[in-house]
Amino acid sequence: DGLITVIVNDPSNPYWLTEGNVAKATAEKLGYTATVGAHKGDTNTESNLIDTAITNKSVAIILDPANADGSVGAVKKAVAAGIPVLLVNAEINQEGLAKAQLVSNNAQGAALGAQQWVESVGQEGKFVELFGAPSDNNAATRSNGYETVLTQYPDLQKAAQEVANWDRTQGHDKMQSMLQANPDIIGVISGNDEMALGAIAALKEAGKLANIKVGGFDGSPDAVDAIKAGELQYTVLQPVAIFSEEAVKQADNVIKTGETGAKSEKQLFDCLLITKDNVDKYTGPFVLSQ
Amino acid sequence: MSVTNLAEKKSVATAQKRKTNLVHLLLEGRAFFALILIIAVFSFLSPYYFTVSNFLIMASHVAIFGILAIGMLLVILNGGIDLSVGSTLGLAGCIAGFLMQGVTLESFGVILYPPVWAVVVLTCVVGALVGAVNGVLIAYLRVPAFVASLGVLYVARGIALLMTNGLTYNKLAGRPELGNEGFDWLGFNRLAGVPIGVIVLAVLAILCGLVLSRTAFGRWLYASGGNERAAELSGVPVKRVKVTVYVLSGICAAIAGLVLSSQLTSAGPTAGITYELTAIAAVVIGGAALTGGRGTIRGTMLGAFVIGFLSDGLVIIGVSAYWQTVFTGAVIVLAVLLNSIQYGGRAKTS
Amino acid sequence: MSVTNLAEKKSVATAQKRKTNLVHLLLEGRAFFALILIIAVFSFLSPYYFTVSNFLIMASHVAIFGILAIGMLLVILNGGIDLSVGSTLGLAGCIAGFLMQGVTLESFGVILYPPVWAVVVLTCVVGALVGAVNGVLIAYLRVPAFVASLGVLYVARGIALLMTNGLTYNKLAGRPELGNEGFDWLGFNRLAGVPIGVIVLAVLAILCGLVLSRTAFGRWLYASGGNERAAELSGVPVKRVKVTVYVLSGICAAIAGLVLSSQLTSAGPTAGITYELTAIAAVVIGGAALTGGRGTIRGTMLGAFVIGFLSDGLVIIGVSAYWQTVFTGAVIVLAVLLNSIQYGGRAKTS
Amino acid sequence: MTDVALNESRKGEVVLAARNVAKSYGNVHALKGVNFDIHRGQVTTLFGENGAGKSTLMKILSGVTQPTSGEIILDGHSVSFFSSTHARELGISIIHQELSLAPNLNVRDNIFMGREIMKGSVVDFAEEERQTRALMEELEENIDPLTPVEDLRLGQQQIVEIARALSVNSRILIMDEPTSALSATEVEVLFKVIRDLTGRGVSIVYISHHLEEALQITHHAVVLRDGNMTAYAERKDIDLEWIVRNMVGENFDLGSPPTGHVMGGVALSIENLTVPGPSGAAYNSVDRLSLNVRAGEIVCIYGLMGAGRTELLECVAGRLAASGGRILLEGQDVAGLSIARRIGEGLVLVPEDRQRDGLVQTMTVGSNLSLASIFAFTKGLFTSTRRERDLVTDSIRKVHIKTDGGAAPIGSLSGGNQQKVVIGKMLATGPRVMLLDEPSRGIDIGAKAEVFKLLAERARQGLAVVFSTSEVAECLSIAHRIIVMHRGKISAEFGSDVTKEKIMAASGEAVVSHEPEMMEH
Ligand SMILES: Nc1ncnc2c1ncn2[C@@H]1O[C@H](COP(=O)(O)OP(=O)(O)OP(=O)(O)O)[C@@H](O)[C@H]1O
Ligand SMILES: Nc1ncnc2c1ncn2[C@@H]1O[C@H](COP(=O)(O)OP(=O)(O)OP(=O)(O)O)[C@@H](O)[C@H]1O
Ligand SMILES: [Mg+2]
Ligand SMILES: [Mg+2]
Repeated sequence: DGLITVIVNDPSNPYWLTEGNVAKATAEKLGYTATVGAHKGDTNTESNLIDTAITNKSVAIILDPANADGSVGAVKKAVAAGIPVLLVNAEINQEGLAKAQLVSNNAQGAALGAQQWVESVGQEGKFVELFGAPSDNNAATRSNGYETVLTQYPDLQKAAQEVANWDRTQGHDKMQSMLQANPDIIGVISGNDEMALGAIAALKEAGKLANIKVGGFDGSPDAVDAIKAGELQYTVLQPVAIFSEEAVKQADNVIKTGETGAKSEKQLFDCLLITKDNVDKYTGPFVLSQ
Repeated sequence: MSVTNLAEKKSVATAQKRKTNLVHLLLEGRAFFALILIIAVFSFLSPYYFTVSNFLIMASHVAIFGILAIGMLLVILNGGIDLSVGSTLGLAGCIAGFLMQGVTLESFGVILYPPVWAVVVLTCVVGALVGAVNGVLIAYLRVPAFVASLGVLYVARGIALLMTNGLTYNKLAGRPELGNEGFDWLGFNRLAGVPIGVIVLAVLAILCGLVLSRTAFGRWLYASGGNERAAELSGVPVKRVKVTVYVLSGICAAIAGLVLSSQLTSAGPTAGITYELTAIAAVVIGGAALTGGRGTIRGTMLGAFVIGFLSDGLVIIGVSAYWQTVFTGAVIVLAVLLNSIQYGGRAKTS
Repeated sequence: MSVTNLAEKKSVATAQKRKTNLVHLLLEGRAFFALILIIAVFSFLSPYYFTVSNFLIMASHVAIFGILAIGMLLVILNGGIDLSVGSTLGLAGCIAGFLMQGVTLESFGVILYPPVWAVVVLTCVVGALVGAVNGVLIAYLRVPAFVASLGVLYVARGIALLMTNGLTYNKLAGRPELGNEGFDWLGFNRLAGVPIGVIVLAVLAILCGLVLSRTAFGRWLYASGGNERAAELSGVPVKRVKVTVYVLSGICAAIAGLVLSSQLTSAGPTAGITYELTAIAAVVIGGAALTGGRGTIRGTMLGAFVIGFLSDGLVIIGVSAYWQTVFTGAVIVLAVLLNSIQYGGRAKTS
Repeated sequence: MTDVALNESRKGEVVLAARNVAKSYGNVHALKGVNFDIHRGQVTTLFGENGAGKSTLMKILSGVTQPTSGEIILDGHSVSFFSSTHARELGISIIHQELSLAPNLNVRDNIFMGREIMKGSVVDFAEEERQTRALMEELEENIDPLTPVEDLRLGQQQIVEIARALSVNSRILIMDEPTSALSATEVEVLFKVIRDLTGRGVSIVYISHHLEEALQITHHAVVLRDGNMTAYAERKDIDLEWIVRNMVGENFDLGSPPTGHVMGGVALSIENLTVPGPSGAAYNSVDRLSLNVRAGEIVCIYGLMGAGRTELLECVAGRLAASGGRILLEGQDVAGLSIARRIGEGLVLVPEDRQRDGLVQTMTVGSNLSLASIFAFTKGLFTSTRRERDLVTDSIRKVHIKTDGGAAPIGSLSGGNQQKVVIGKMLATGPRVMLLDEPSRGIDIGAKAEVFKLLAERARQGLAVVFSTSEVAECLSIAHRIIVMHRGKISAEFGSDVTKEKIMAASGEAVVSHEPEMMEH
C-alpha cells in the first residue's frame, strides 16, 4: 500500500486519459491508492506536481514527461527525495535517473504507418504532412520515421508540411488552406489521429475524401471509428494501455524489491497497426486484443 | 451681430464635419487597405491565394472568429469584455454533441434523440445561460467584467471536460431513422457553393448591424457604453442592457460552437482555447474602443477578415509556425496603432 | 453657529473614517480569511498539507506567480494591463538558457561563457526591453494596453520559439571550468532551508511595497492611475511613469523566468503560457481595481497565495484536473465578488 | 474693496502679459489674437460667455497648452517654450476649472503630487501633512489631510484644489471658476485669502460666472467674447450692467415668474420623504420632507452645499431609494417605478453634473437629444431615421441650441449649449414634472437667461418645474415659490416677493452682506 502518483499530460485527450486511467486502475488492483495529475505540457506545472507528490509521500511516481529536456529537473527532484520515478510514453534526455522509461517505439510505429500509408495511397503523387507540436520530441521522431520510409519512393513528393499542434481544429483549418495550394494531392500523413480527423473533416467538406487518403497515429477510439467508416486508412496504435499497466507493475517491483525486473531502463513497446482488416479486434480504448 | 456670429460658427462647424468625414473615411479605409494589402501580397506570393474557392475557405475559417467577434463587439461597446467566449464555444459544442448522441432517460429506459432544431435551440440556451451568469455577476454583483468572465472561462471549460470526460463526440451527422439528421447544415455543407458558416456569419452581422443602428436597444447600448450614468438617468435600463449583451455574446459563442462542430463533424471539450483573444483583437482592429461606446459591425468584420486572411495566407505560402506567431502579433499591434490615432486623443486607454 | 457647524462636520467625518477603517479591516481580512479557510480545509483533508516543508514548497510555487503579480500590480495600479508577462517569462528563460550554453562568436571563432551575474543582468535587460516596447506603444503611440500587450505576447512567444527552434535548454548548471556556475542559486537551491525563489519574492515584495508607499514614484503611480489628467497637470511625468511601469513588469517577468528555469534546471520556449491570467487574478483577488489607482502589495501577495495554496491543495488531496479547473474559476469569482463590494459603488467597471 | 493699498510703489505694474495670442483647435478659433495683462498685487477678472476662450487663455498663460501664435511676456521678457512645470517654476500656478484631483489619493497626496517634499530618497510625509494642515487652517476648512478626496463633497474638493494652488507659493495665481461649488461662507474665506495674497504682492487672475461676487474683489475687469478681447476697465469705472453689456451685447435679466396662466392641480406631491445619508452616516440627507408642486408652477429650492437638494431631486427621479415617505405624481404613487418608467410617466430630472450624468460624450448632439424618447420614433422593431431627425431638429429649434445640426459631436458645443441639450433631451419626452438640479451651474448669464425663459414658457403650458440653485439672485427670477432647505428639511418657504437676505438667513448661511439684523433660522 501507499500512494502512487500518476502524472499525465492532458486528460482532455483520450490518449492521456487512458494512460492515467489504466495506471490508476492497475495501482488500485495492486493495493495502492493513486491520484492522477495533469501538467498539460507545462514543465512548471509538472515540477509543482512532483513537489506535491513528494509532499504526499508517494511511494512511486509514474510520469509522462512534459519535455525531453525540461523534465529532467523535475525527475531529479523526485529521485533526490527518494521516490522511484517511472516514465511512460515519452523519454527524457538523461539516463540513470528514472527507474524505467517505457515508451512506445515511435520510430518503429512511424515506419509501420508510413509503409501502410504507401500501401493505401500508392507510390506516386504529391502528399502533405501534418506535424505535431514542435516542442514535443515525438513530433519530430514520427516525422523522421515517415521521411525515412517515404523517401524510398522517388515518385512520392511532399508538397507541404504544416504544424497543427496535435489539434483537430488546427488540422482542419490547415488542411483546408493546404488544399488550396495543393489541390492535386493524393494523401495526407498525420502525426496523430486528432489532426488526421481534422483533415478528414476538411476533405469531406471539399468532397475529396474519395481521392485523398489519410493516415493517422495513436489508435484513438475516434480514429478507430473513422477506420470503420472507411474515412481513415489506418492508424498506428500506441500500446499506451500496455505500457501504462506495465509501468505500475514495475513500480510495484521497485517498491518491493528495489528492481524493476526489466532488463533495461529504456523499454520500447512496439506499435501495432490498425487497419480495416483488424479493426474489430479493438476492444477498448487503445487496446487491441491479439 | 448675433446672426453673423451664428453663420460663422456654422461654417466652422461644417468645415470640421467635412474634415471628420474625410478622416473617418481614410481611417476606415486603413483597416480596409490593410485587408487589400494582405490580399495583394499573398496573391503575389502564391497563385492559389486569389481564387474564389480559397476565399470561400478562408471566409469559412473567419466565420468562427467573426461570430465570436460579433458578440464581443456588443460587449465591448458596452464597455465590458468577455473572456469566456472560447470556453463557451467549447462547452456549446459538447452540449450539441451530447444531445446528438441521444439523451438516455434512465427512469424511462429510453434514449431520446432530439431533432437538430431542438439541439440548436438547446445549445443556444446553454450559451445564453453562461452569458447570463457573466451578465448577472457583472451588472448586479458588480464584479469587474475581466474577472467575472475569467472565472466563467475556467468554470465553463471545466464543465465541458467533466461532461465529456475528455472525450470527443464524433457522431454528429445524425441518422435518418432517428430523425436527427441535418447537423451538417450548420457549417459543413454549402449553399450555392458558399459554406453555411459564412452565411451564418453574414446573417448575424447584418442582424447585429440593424440592431445597432436601427433599434432602441442599439441606441441604449452605445449610450450606456459611452456614459452609463447619463444613460441611466435618461431612462436606459442599463443593467438589463448589460445582462442582455453578455447573453447575446454567450449565444454567439454557442452558435460559433455549433458551426465549428459541424465543420469538424465532431465536438471536443478543448475547442476554442484562446479564441477570445482573437475575437477581441478583431473587434479592436475594427476600430472599437475598449472603453466602450465606439465601434461598428463593419469595422469588426474587417478586423476578423484581416486576421483570418493573414493567418491563412501565411499557411498557404508556407511560412513556419513560429513566424506565424510573430506576424500575428505584429499585425494586431500595427492595425490598432493606425486606429488608435483616431480615438487616441479622446479615449482613456484602459 | 459657524463653530457648531464645524464641530459637527468633524464628528461626522471622524465617524465615517472610523467606519472606513473597520470596513477595510474586514475586507482585507476577507482575502486573509479566504487564505486561512483554504489552509484549514486542506489541513483537515490531508495530513501532509499542514507541514513546514509543504508550506515552503507551496511558497516556492507561489513565487513564480507572485513575482509576475508584483509587476502586474504596478501596471494595474497605473490603469493598464500587461498580457505579455507569460511570454516574456518564456523568452527570458530562453535567453538565459542561450547565454548559459555559451555564445558562439563566429567571426572570432570563440565561445563565450558569460558568468551567471552577467546572464541575470542581460536577461533582465531583455525583459526590460520587452516592457519598454509595451510602454512606448501604450504611452506614446496610444495603443490600448490590452492590445499592445496582446501583440507583444505573440511576438515574444514567436521569438522564443524561433531562437530555440522549439527545443529546450537544459544545461543550465554551468561548469566550474567555464566560470559560469551558480545558476542553481536563483531558484533551485535553498538558503537556510528556504527556497531562493521565495526569498526573491519576499525581497521584491518588500521593495515594491517601499516604492509604492514611500517614494515619489509610488505616489505618481497611484495618482496617474487615479486621474491621469490631474496627475499630468500637477507635473507628474505620466508618460514616463507609464513606460517605467511596463519596464518593471517586464523585468519582473524576466526574474520570474530566471527563477523558474533555475527551479526546473531547464528553459523552454513554451514556459509561462497563460500565466498572465493567473497573475492578473492574483492582483484582482488582492483587491486592486482594474480601473487603476487602487491596490496594495499586501493584497496582491495574499491573492497569489490564495491561488497557489488552493491549486496545490487540490492536487494534494487528489481532486481531478477537471474539477481543479472549475474550482479555480469559482474561487477567482468569489474572491473578487467579496472585494467588489468594497469598490463597486465607486469605480466604473471597465 | 479698496482697502487693499494700491499706492505701493510697484503695485499694479504688469508682471505677465499675453500679446496677440491666438489659439486654434483645428478649425475652432478659441482665441483670435488677445492682449491680456496681469498686474502685480492685484486681481484681474476675466468675464465672458461660455466658450469665449477664458479657460483657453488661462491654460496658455500657465503653460498647459501652447498658443498657435503670439507671445507671452514675463517681467518684460518674452518666454518661448513653456510647460506647466516650467510655469510653476517661474511662479505661475493655476486652479483648473475642471477639478483635477485623483479621487483615490488623500488630501495631502493630492496637494503635493508631482512636487513631493523629499527627505533623502523618500517622501517626507510628516512635513507634507503639517503643511496641509496649515493650509486647511488658513482656508478655515476642517478637512483631515488623510481623508481620501473621493470622500469629500464637491465643495471641499474645490477647497483642496485651491489649497494646492496656494501651497505652491507662486507670485501669479490663476483661478478658473474656483467658487462654482463653494458656499457663500467658503467664498468669503477665499476672498479673505485673496486679499491677503494681493497684499503680499501676489497677482491674481479670477474667472467666475458669479458676476456680483467677482466685482467684490477685482481691480481690473477684462471681457472676452468669441476669442477677442472686447472691453477693459478698472474697477472704479464698471458695474454689473457694464459687464453684462460687454459680455452679451444687451442687458439680460433673469426674468420674472410667468403669470397669466391658470395653475393646474397638484402635479407632484412629496410626503414625508426621507433619504438616508451616505452609507452609514448618522443623519438623513432628506429628512421627512413634504412638498406639493402644481402644474404650471415653478418652485425654486435654495440651500447650501450639503443641504440635501441633490438627494431630494435624485430620489424623486428614482435614482436614490427613499427610506420613508411617498412620492405621488398626479396622485399616483411612483414607488417601485424605475427611472425609465418615471420618465414615461412624465417625471424627469436634469442632473447636477452635466458631464458626468447628463451627456454621452461618444454620441452626437442628435443622439443625445433623442436618447430619452427613443420610443417616440420607433415603429415596430426599428427606429425611423426621418422621425428621429424631425424630433432632433425640433428640439434644437425649441431649446435654441447653437449647433451645426444633430450630427455634430456633443463635445463641439459650449457649456451652455450642452446644458441646453440635457434640458432639451428631457423636454422631448413630454414631461409633466421637470426637476432641474442647479441648471445654471457653469453657464454664462446669457445662457442662464435663455434657460429660465424656456422654463417659464413651458410652465405657462402647464409644466410643473422644480429647480435648485445656490445663487440667491436666481431664486428671485422665475420662481413662484421659493423653498429653502437646510439639513434635509424645509426651513422656510417664501413667495416671489421675498428679499435675498431673508432667503439667506433661512438657509443657515453666514451672512455675506453686512446688515446686522441677519439671524440664523
Ligand atoms: N481641447 C479642445 N479642443 C477643441 N476645442 C476646444 C478645446 N478646448 C476648448 N475648445 C473650444 O475653444 C473655445 C473656448 O473654450 P474655453 O474653454 O476657453 O471657454 P471658456 O470661456 O472657458 O468657457 P466656460 O465659461 O464655459 O468655461 C470653445 O469653443 C471650445 O469649444
Ligand atoms: N444633515 C447633515 N449633517 C451633516 N452633514 C450633512 C448633512 N446633510 C448633508 N451633509 C453633508 O453634505 C454632503 C451632501 O451634499 P449634497 O450634495 O447632498 O447636498 P446638495 O444640497 O445637493 O448640495 P449641492 O447640490 O449644492 O452640492 C454629504 O457628503 C454630507 O457630508
Ligand atoms: Mg472655462
Ligand atoms: Mg446638489
